[in-house]
Formats: sequence, structure tokens, C-alpha cells
Amino acid sequence: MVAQNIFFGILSAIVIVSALRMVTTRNIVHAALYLVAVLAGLGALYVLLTAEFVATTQVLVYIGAVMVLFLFGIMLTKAPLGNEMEMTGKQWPLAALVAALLGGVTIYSLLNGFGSDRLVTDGPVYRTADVSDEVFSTYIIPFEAVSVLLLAALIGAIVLARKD
Amino acid sequence: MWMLENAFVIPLIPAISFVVILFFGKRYIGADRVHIVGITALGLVWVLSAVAAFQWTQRVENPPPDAIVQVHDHGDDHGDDHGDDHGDDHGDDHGDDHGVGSGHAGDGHGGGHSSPLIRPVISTFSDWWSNAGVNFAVGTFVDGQTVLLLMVVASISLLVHIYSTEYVKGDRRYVHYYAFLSLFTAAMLFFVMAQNIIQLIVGWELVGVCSFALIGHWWEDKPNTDAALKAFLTNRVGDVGLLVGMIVLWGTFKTFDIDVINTMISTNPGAHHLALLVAACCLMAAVASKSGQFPLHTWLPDAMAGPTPVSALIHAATMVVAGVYMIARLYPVFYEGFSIGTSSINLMAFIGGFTALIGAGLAFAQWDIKKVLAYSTVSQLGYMVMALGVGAWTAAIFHLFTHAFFKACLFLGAGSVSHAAHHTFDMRKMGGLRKDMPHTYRTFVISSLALAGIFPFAGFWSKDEILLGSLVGQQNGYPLMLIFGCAVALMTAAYMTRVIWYTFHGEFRGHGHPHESPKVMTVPLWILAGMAVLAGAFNLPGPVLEPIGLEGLAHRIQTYAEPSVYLNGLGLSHPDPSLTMALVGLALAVSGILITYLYYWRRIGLHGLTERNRYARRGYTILENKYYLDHLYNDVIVETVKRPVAKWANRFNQNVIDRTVNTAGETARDVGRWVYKWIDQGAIDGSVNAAARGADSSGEGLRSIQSGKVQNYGQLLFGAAAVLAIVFVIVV
Amino acid sequence: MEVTGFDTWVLSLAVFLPLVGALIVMLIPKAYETELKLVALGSSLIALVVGAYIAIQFDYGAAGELQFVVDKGWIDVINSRYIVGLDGLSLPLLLLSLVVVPLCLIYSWNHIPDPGNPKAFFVLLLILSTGMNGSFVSQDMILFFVFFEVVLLPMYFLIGVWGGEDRRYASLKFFLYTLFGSALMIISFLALFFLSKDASGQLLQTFDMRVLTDVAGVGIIKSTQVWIFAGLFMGFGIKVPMFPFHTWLPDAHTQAPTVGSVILAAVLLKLGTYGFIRIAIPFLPEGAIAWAPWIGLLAVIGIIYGALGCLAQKDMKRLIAFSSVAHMGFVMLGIATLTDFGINAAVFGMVAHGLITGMLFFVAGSIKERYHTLEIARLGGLLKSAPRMGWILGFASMASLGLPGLAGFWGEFPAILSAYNPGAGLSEEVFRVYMVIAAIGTVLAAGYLLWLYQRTAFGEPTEEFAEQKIADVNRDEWIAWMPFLIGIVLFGVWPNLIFNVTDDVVSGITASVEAIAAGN
Amino acid sequence: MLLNQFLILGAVLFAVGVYGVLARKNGVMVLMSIELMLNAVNINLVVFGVQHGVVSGQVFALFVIAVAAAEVGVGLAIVLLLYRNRTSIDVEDFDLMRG
Repeated sequence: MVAQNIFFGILSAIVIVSALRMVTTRNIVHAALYLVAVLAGLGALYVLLTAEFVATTQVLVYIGAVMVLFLFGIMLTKAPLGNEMEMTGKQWPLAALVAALLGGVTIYSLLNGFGSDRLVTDGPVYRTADVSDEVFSTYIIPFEAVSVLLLAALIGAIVLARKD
Repeated sequence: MWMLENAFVIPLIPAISFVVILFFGKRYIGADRVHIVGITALGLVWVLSAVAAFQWTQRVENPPPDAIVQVHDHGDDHGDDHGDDHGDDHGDDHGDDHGVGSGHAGDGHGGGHSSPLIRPVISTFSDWWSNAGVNFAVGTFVDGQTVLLLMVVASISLLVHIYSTEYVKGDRRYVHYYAFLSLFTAAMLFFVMAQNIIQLIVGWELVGVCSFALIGHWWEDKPNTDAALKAFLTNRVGDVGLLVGMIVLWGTFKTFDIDVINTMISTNPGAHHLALLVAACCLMAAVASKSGQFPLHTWLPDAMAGPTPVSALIHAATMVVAGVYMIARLYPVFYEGFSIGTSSINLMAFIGGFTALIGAGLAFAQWDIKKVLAYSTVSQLGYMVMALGVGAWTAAIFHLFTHAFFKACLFLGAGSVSHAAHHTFDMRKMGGLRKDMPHTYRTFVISSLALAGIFPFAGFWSKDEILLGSLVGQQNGYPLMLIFGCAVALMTAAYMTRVIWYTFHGEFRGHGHPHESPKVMTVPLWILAGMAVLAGAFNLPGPVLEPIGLEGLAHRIQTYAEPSVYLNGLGLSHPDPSLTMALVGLALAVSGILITYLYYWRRIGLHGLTERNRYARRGYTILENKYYLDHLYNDVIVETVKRPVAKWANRFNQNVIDRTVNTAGETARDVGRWVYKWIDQGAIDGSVNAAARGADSSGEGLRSIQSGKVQNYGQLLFGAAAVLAIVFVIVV
Repeated sequence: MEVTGFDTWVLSLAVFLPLVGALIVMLIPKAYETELKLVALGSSLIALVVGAYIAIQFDYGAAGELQFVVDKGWIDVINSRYIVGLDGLSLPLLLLSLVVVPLCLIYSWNHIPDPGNPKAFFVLLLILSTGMNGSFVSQDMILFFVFFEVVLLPMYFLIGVWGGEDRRYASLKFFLYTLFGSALMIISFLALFFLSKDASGQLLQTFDMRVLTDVAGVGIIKSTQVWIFAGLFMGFGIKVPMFPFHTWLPDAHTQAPTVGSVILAAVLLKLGTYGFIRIAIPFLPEGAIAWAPWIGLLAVIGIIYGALGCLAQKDMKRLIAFSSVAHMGFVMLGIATLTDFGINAAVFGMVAHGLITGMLFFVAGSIKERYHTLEIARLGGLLKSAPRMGWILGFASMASLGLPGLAGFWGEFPAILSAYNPGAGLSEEVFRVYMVIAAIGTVLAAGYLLWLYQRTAFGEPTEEFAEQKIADVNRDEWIAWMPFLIGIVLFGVWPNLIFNVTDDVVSGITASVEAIAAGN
Repeated sequence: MLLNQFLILGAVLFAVGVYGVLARKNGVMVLMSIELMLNAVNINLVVFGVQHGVVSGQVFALFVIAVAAAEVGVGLAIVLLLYRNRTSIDVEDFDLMRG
């Protein structure tokens, strides 16, 4: 258990620090890289939670595909790649307040609600096969819906981004 | 008895005539011929009223069994008659008492009842309105008092209709004039046969509105509309008393029915004294406004701004007696409320007497002939109210009856004069008209004599009864009222002589050539003058008729008109005729005429003499010295009456009472303005506006939020979500 | 009464026909102006015919009971139901509302005020009509509230779009005032929902007004009743409007277009007084008894105050608006006595005031159209310029000052009369003082109305308008006004037409109030 | 391990994402922050799946990832379009909804 806790500590520290840096950095490419760190940290946490397929997908889809998309977006919009750009709006204190309020109330109610509930560690472990069984039986229709959604998004993105 | 039970057709006819004239007159009948409709209707009304009057006398003479009420002599066995009365008064069948009732009717005071107590004919028609589960009917209440007024209203209205065809010929609102005459007649007839006090109120207000419309008939001129407004508003002030008084009656007896109210009081006098006192005082205010009693009389002289026939009909003969009529109709209320039987002065008698006095005094100071007559009307109405106040019910109604005729005649005569003399009413521009207008002159003099109370004209008989009534009273005499009455008798004779002097005698002071009015005006004058002579015959005292063997015809008004079915229960008695009182009254009137005669006629005579003969003028100085009497009259008596007293009264009237009324109106307006400006717009509205401004400025502040920037909206969204979550967390 | 066949939906028909008409009008293109006007008028006239059918079918022997009752599920989750029904209290007001709307449509046929757009104007009037009709027949508090609020928006737009110069201010004031009242009212409704208990102490949790009338607040302790009543008092009192919540009224009336003023005066104000009689008093008798002296006080202050306000006005429409404050004071005085007499008089007064003041506003609107001003000082000689209109103004003024024989009297006199003997153990002394003050108010009423009449109608026309040709009453106006004039005379001559209908309901209400008062 | 460890991590990430969405000027950065928020949700889904011993948590996390991918694709296309039309992706420049 201790090892898991240590790992959790390290990973969550990475995730949180990276996330914070992501939303505060002035360099947009750095921000994208911080996001990669966040996503990777989260992937590792999924492994910690015995969700191997989710972790794999996280790495493949997010770090592989989504991040590439972001980098394309950054380049195509000719974002200034230097350090000099003000990336945060004037209203950031208000935004910080709102975020703090929201986070605070959520954390408060979580502490209130779950207190010191322990995570169930001796429950069943679902491997990739179990997940695929579930996806292709119980959730077959949502799965198909998501595939249609992806198709629609694909076409939509193409239509939107076409030059003419 | 058909007419008595279906008396509702009588007011219905002029009401229909009103609708026909107003809505179809101009288009289908012709604007200059609408009077045909009005006169026809009034003719019909007159005939039906006459039938009703005749049938009522038949009912009194040969009463059907259900009309008689068993009578006990209240003077003797007051103790044991209560039980019976409750049953009897509601018309139980006492067939065996038929004719016996006359024996019972207390005749302890000589003039007393010689006839049985006859119940009025009450017909109710429908559920007029209902409330609290009780249905209130509309109906007619016909008794002698009603038919008397029916005859008065119908006769004078008819004559005024005829007279007006000439007087207002070619007027720009001829149609409306006749329409409102008809409506007025309908309303007045409706009023006199009211079965319940709600109907009294309705009729009372409706005649007021007609009065308003007719005073303001020539509304292009502001003074006329001012007068109309003043009349209406003054009456409205009195109406507060009317409404409150009637409500107190309702609250006390839980009924609006006049018959029931009167019966309840007369069978059980003494009960509800306080409530009746309050009601009587309130109603007195209404009477003061409608019947021109002090201190609400000021509208009546102003009301002379209306056409003269209207003044004759409304402001002399009929509408202004509505107050007197109402007192008479609800006499038990006033009798008990003011303790008329036992007191020797009360509010009603005092107001009446005082009004009579100041009215007569004011009549001296006027130069406008109609205003003299108006003040005279005020004075005479005061007489009637005083008569009712001293318990002389019959005398008051008798005077109402006679006064209606001779005062209408006087007004129409004044109208005739003005018609001839270029529409002026200023007596200083008249004079010497007796030669040019012989008919008008004669009728005017006859009516003036009647008004002055000269034997044997109508006014003599009725005035005599009033003076007698105040002398004798019921249980106590009313000495102060007697003094007032005597003074007024003297003054009335005097100012009427003055009017005749200025109008008809001396030299013509106007311009143009006065001419006698056409027949259509003089015939009504003669009819009214005839009534001014004869009307007294309706209630002659017995001793006068005994020598010629006609004592059966004595006291006809008392016999037929008096609602003894109610008054008997109150123990109302009638004084014995008194020759002394009659002679005193006559002497006062004659001396009034004589004094004025000496004052005016003698002086003019001397002037004429001095102009004819220059030697005589020298002798005139001596004569003048001999005529210190003139000085006495002129400078001492008349001048004190005329200048300081009358002027003071006039000034008081114009400056204090009238000013009070005006000031009250202006103050109300100023208060209104003040309240509106400072409280309404300032405080209440201001605070509301301040709140609105607060909302507005906060809205201005909030407007900046509407930046259109997604992130701002996002902040709001998440912020609000956070706040809601916090609230939720705290609450749950 | 067993409700069958057509009768089951006849009330809903009367309520929603104008709305259907509004929807159809919305579908007609603007260019087809005559057609859309005809559809609008047609739908309101059919609704009126349905109303006439209701009036004929109505069982006058059982006027105290709800008839044509429909009770269907609506919002089950809060136990609110679609209940409509009609009794003697609702009938006159429903008919008034049904009559007024088509007449207003006729009047506006060729008189659409600036900025025009008859389609929107007529649609709003029809929606307004549905709201008003619905308020008078609904027997469920939520349903009532919905209709009550439906009225608000069309009126807001009528004033805000077609109004005078200060229309934005006036409409916003009207809206906020009324909304404020409504907010308190709905809180009171909710309180009634949660607190009402039946005789055995069981929580009812219902919005059904029939049930709440029957239990008459037995389960709610007095202090709570007083508070709930206060909320209702604000909600309804603002609508009436009672002193000191009246200040929206003069502005709204002055700025509103003519038919807006007419409907406002004729029907909208009655929603407040109707609410008192239908909801506040029967649901909360103890609260009503506790509040009655204060309502009476505010009512008589309103009478005098409104009259004084009238005397200070320079604008004719504003004067008439202030007179509404005074007249509604009489109505509220009648209600405050908690007697049959008073409440019957109040209902009569509501109808009479609707007809008379509606008529006065019509005339004022027509004067404004002809003279382009309502400043009293600039008017004059109306009787000379347009005699018929002058006569109608005089007639309406006379009716308004409570002349017997015309409708106004029967609202005024019995209301004053009822204050002599107030019900439910209220202080006689206090109410008798109110009675005298109210009676004095009649003098002031005569004063300001005749003063108005003298300055506008009598005399010669002012120089400004002496040369102008002022058109007399035209055909549209005759058609629109005639029913008002006839109604004023008819109800004045035979008041039983209304008293007879309302009496049963009212005695039911007062009987329960008396019973509560006797129990204390 | 406590359940709350993960949940609070999710909450913090979510809050940070919110801050990013609200405070960042660059449209691409906003989209990234949204990804952050979605991932915060994913943690919750997975953790609760483990806690309750069901597989649905993971399945839904997968769905979320798929939807996020689609969202990023469309979102970036929109940003691109905006850039092409306005030569700026500063969200503060876009206030067409100003009242």
C-alpha cells in the first residue's frame, strides 16, 4: 500500500504542477507540453487503478493524436512561439476566484461526503478483454453512436477548415 | 282605486316623454314642436293625478275595510294599547270597526280627527335589488300627502310647460329644455311616491341633476355653469347627511320601507331615541341643502341663473320643497328625534325660523327681481320647516301647497316682465310697467298679497295656521318661533310691496317699449293667480265655514292629506283656530305693506309735486320737515334694516357663508394640489422612484456584464454554479 | 350540477378562444390587415357568444355553487390541477371581460395608436383577454396565478409600445409594481399549500381553491394567517390599487393607449378586488378579520386622497385615473366590512366602475385623438364642438359621481351603508367613522367630476380650437360605447341583475367568516 | 489508499481547467483547458468503477476520451476558421453577443 501511496503522491504532484503550469505559462508550446505531462501522469494513475485499457487509450489517443492536433492548431494559427506573449486575460483574478470557489466547494463536499472511505482494492480486476466484452455487448449502441459522432466530427472539421 | 294602486304610470309618462323628446325629438318631431310631447304628457299626468286625488278622497270618505286602522286614544290608555297596536297597524281586517273609527280618533284638541285612520296604498312591483338574502322592492306609496304633491307638481309643471313655449321660444336648446323639464317632472313624481327611503334618495338626486342641467341651461356663460355647479355641490354636501341619515335609519330598523319605519316609531315612540336624533340631524343637513335652509341656502339665489320658468317650477314650487316633503314623509323620525312634542325649541324649528328671518331680511337688499323672489322662497321654505319643527304638520303642508301656486305665479310674472323688458331682471331698469302689462301686474299683485298673507288670499290661511301652530305647539308653545314668524310676516309684506313699487309703479327706467306678454304666458299666470286666491279654501278652519253651513268642508287638507295613521300614534294634536292670532297676523302683514307704501309712494308723490309747482317746492321744505316720518322710515328704520342689517346679513351671507363654501372648495383644491405634489409625487412616488433608480443604477452596473465575451459568461456560469453549490452545501 | 357534454368544456372555450384567435392572427401576414382584424374580432365575438350561452345556461337558483366545473390533472408533481368553474361571483366579471374586449377591438379598428402595427396590437389584446377570462374562472391557485401573470405581459407591451411619451417609464413601473405584488402573492400561495390542514389536522397540500374555501383556514394559527394575508394583501392591493400602492396607476393610465386604459380600468383592476373576495377572505378568515380595519382605513384614505388628487390634476386622463383610486376605495371599503351588503356592493361597484370609468377613458381617448391634448386648461366647449360626445362625457361623469338610477350609485351607497354595521365583530365605531368619511368622499367626487366637466365641456371652445372642426362621435365609437352606456343605465335601473347573482356566493363567504368570528 | 485522494485530484484538475477556460486568451489554450476538465472527470469515472467493482466506469472513460477527440477536432477547426476570418484567436476579440 505504501508504494502505491508514494506513486500516487509523485504522480499527482506531477499532474497538478503540470496542470498549473499549463494554465499559467506564457509560451503556448510549453503549455502543450505541460498538457502532455498531465495526460501522461493521468495515464499512469489509471494503471495504478488497474484500468490498463484506459491507460493505453489515454496514451494513444491523447498523447498521440490529440496532442498532434493541438500542435497543428498552434502552428496553423501562427501563434507567437516566443516567451513574450501575454496569454492570460485581464480578468484572471476573477477567474481564479471562481475556480477556487468551485474547487473549494467541491473538495469540501468530497471531504464531507466520503471522509476517510478507503478505496476498494480487493475488488475484481477488469482486463482489456472484460472491457471489450462490455463495450461490445451492453454498450454496443452507445459505441456505435460514438463512432457516428466521430465520423460527423471528422466531416464537420473538414468542412469547417476547408479553405474555400 | 285603480289609480292609487297603479300610480307608477304617473311618473312613467313624463319619463317616456323625456326619452321621446331627447332621442326622437329633433329628428322625428321637429325641434320647435317638441313641447307638444311634453305638454301632452303633462296633461295626461295631470288628469291621472286628479283621478288619483279623487280616488284618495273616496278612500278616505268610504274606506274599504282593509284600509282602516283601529285607533286607541293615546292620551288615556297609553299603557295597555301596545300589544294591540302591533297587530293592528298592519292592516288586519277590522270590518266591524268600519265607520266607528271616526269616533275613536282623538278629537281632544277641537280641530282633531273626524275621520278614521286610513292606511296608504302601497304597491310593490319587483325585486329591485337584493342583498344579504333580502329582496328590496320598488314600489309606490300613495296617501293624501302624495296625491297633494302629485297635484301640485302636475299642475305647475303643466303650466310651466305651456308658459315656456313662448318664453324659451327659439332657444338654441329648446329640445333639451323640454327633455329636462319632462325628466324633472318624472323624477319629482317618482320622489313623491317613493315607497322606501332608497327611492327617496334616488328621486332626490335625480331632481338635483335636472336642476343642475336646467340652471346650467345656457352653459356658454361661465356664471351660469358656476351657479349650476354650486347648486349641485351644495346639494351634494347635504346629501352626505341624507346618505348617513338614511343609513342610520336602516341600521336602526333594518328596513328601507317608509311605511314600516313610520309604523315602528309610531307604535313604539321613545324607543331608539338616540338613533332617531342622529338620523334626524343628518337628514336635517340634507333638508338644509335641498330646501335652501340656513346655512346651505346660498345656492338657491344663484340658481336663478336658469331660465325663469325653471326657477318657478324647480326653485320655487317643487324641487326645493323636497326637503319639506321628506320631513313630512318621515315625520315620526323627526318628531321623535327632535322631541317636537315636548320641547319648546329644537333644531328643526330653529333652523326653519332663522332661515325665514334671514331670508326675508336679505330680500330687502336685492335689486334683481328674481333674487328677491329667491330669498323670499328661502324665507317661506324656512316657514314650512319651522312649522314642521313646531309640530304643525298640516300647516306646513298646507303652506307648501299654497306657496307653490303663488310663488310660481310670482316667478312666472317676473319672467313675463323680463320677457317684456329686454331680458333684464334688474328692478332699477323697470318701473311703471303696470300700464303696459296689466295682466302681469294684476296677477303679480294678487300673488304678492297671497304671499304677504292678506285676507282672504291663500297665504293668509296657511301662514295663520303656522303662527297658530308655533303659538300652541304640542305640549309646549314655541314662543321664539312665534316671534320669528311674526317678524317674517311683517317683512314679507314689506319687501313684496317694494318689489311691486320698483317693478310696476313709478316711471319706466329701462329703454325700449315694454309690452304685455302673449296669452300663452298670461293664461298660466291667471290660473296660478286664481289658485293664489282659492288655494286657501282647501283647509279653511271650521269656524269660518260654520256660518254658511259648510263646516263639512273644513280642514280638507288635514282630513285627506295628513298621514294620521302614523301621526296619531305620536299623539300629534291640532290647535283650535284662533281669531286673535289671525287678526294679529293680518295686522302685521298690513302694517308691513303700509310702512313700505308710505316710504315709496309718498316720496314719489312729493317729488312729482315739487316738479310740477315751484311754490310747492318751497312749501315742500316745510312739508319735508313735517315729513320727519320719512326720515324716520328712511334713515332710521328702513336704513337700519336695509343698510346695516341687510347689508350685514348680505355680507355675512356672501362673505362668510358663501366664502366658507368657496374657501372650503378652494382649500380642498389646494390641499389636493399640495398632497399631490408633496405626498403623492414627492413621498410615495418618490420612494418608489428611488427604488427604481436603485434598480436602474444596479442595472447599469450589471449591463457591463453583458460584454458578449464568452469567458465573462463562463465566469458567471461557473461562479453562479459555485455559489449555488455552496448554498446547497450549507443548506443540506 | 351534473356537467355533461358541451358544458364540460364551454368555460375553457370562453377562456381560450381569444388565444386561438391570437394564434390564427399571428399566422396571417401583416398585409392582410382587414382579414386579421376580422379574425381577431370574430374570435372575441364567438367567445362572447359562448359567454352568453354560459349566462343563459347558468343555474341562477344555485348561483352560490360552482357550475360548469372541469377538474383535470395538470401539473401532478405539485398537485396542481386544471380546475375551472363559474359561480355567481365570477359570472358578472367574466361577462364584463368578454364584453369589453370585442368593444375595444371595434374601437381600435381604425384607431390603432402610433406606431401602428394592428396585428401585434390585436394579438396582444386577445392574449390579454384569455388571461382575464382565465383569472375569473380558475379554481386552482397555480392556474389562477398563471392567468394573473399572463395578463401582465400584454399590458406591459401595450403601454410600452403604443403608449404616450413616458411610456417606457410607465410600463416599467406598472410591470415592476405588479410583479412585486405577484411575488409576494405566490409566496402566500405556497404558504397556503404547505400549511393548510383540514378539520382533522391532516395536511392538505393542495392548490384547489374549492377545498381551501371549505376548510377556511382552520388549521392555520392566527398569527400565520395574518402574515399570509399580508402577502395576499400586497399582491391584490397593488392591483386594486389601494393607497399607498396606487402610484403606478396614474402613470400607466396616462401613458397607456385608449383601449389599454379602458381594459386596465374595466377589468384589470378588478383582478385585485376579485382576489380579495375569492381567495384572501375565504381562505384566511382570521387574517381577514385582523386586517379588515386597516383595509377599511386605507380604503377611506384612498377615497379622500384620490379625490384630492383629482382636484389637483391638469390632465384629463390622469384625473380619471385618480378617480379610479377613489372608486376602488369604495369597493375596498365594502370588502373590508366583511358583510354581505358590503361585498355585494363591492362586486357591483367593480362592474359599475368597469363600465363607467371605461367609458370615461374612451371619451378621453377620443378627445385626445381630436384635440391632440388632454390638458384641461386647453380644452373647453366640448358640448359646442362635439355635442354628442359632450353629452356622453356628462352622462359618464354623472354616473361616476354616483348618481342614483345609474350604475355607480349601487356600488357606492350599499358599500357606505354596510360600514354602519360591519360584520365579524369588527369595531362599529371605527367603521362608522369610515362611513362618514366615505360619504364625504361623494361630495368631493361630485366636485372634481363636475369641475372637470365645466372646464372641458361647458363654455366656449378655447381660441386654440375655436376654428377647428372637431368631429363628433363616429360610427366605430357608437358601436363600442353603446353597450357601456346601456349597461350603465340598465344596471342602474335594475340593480338586481347583479345583486341577485352574487348574493349567494357572498353570503357563503361571509357566513364562514362570521362562523370563525363567532368561534373566537 | 483513500478514495478521496483521487477524487480530490480530479477536483483540483477540474478547478485548474476552469481557471484555464476563464482566464486564457488564446483559443487553443481554452480548448486545452477543456481537455483538462474532461480528464478530471475521467479520473472520477475510473475511480468509482474500481470502488464499485464494475467495468462501466472504464467504458465511460473510454467514451469520454472518444468524444473529447471529436470535440478537439471540431474545436480546432472552429478556431482555425476564426483565425482565418479575423486573423486572431484571442477570445477577447470576439464579442458578437454583446448586449
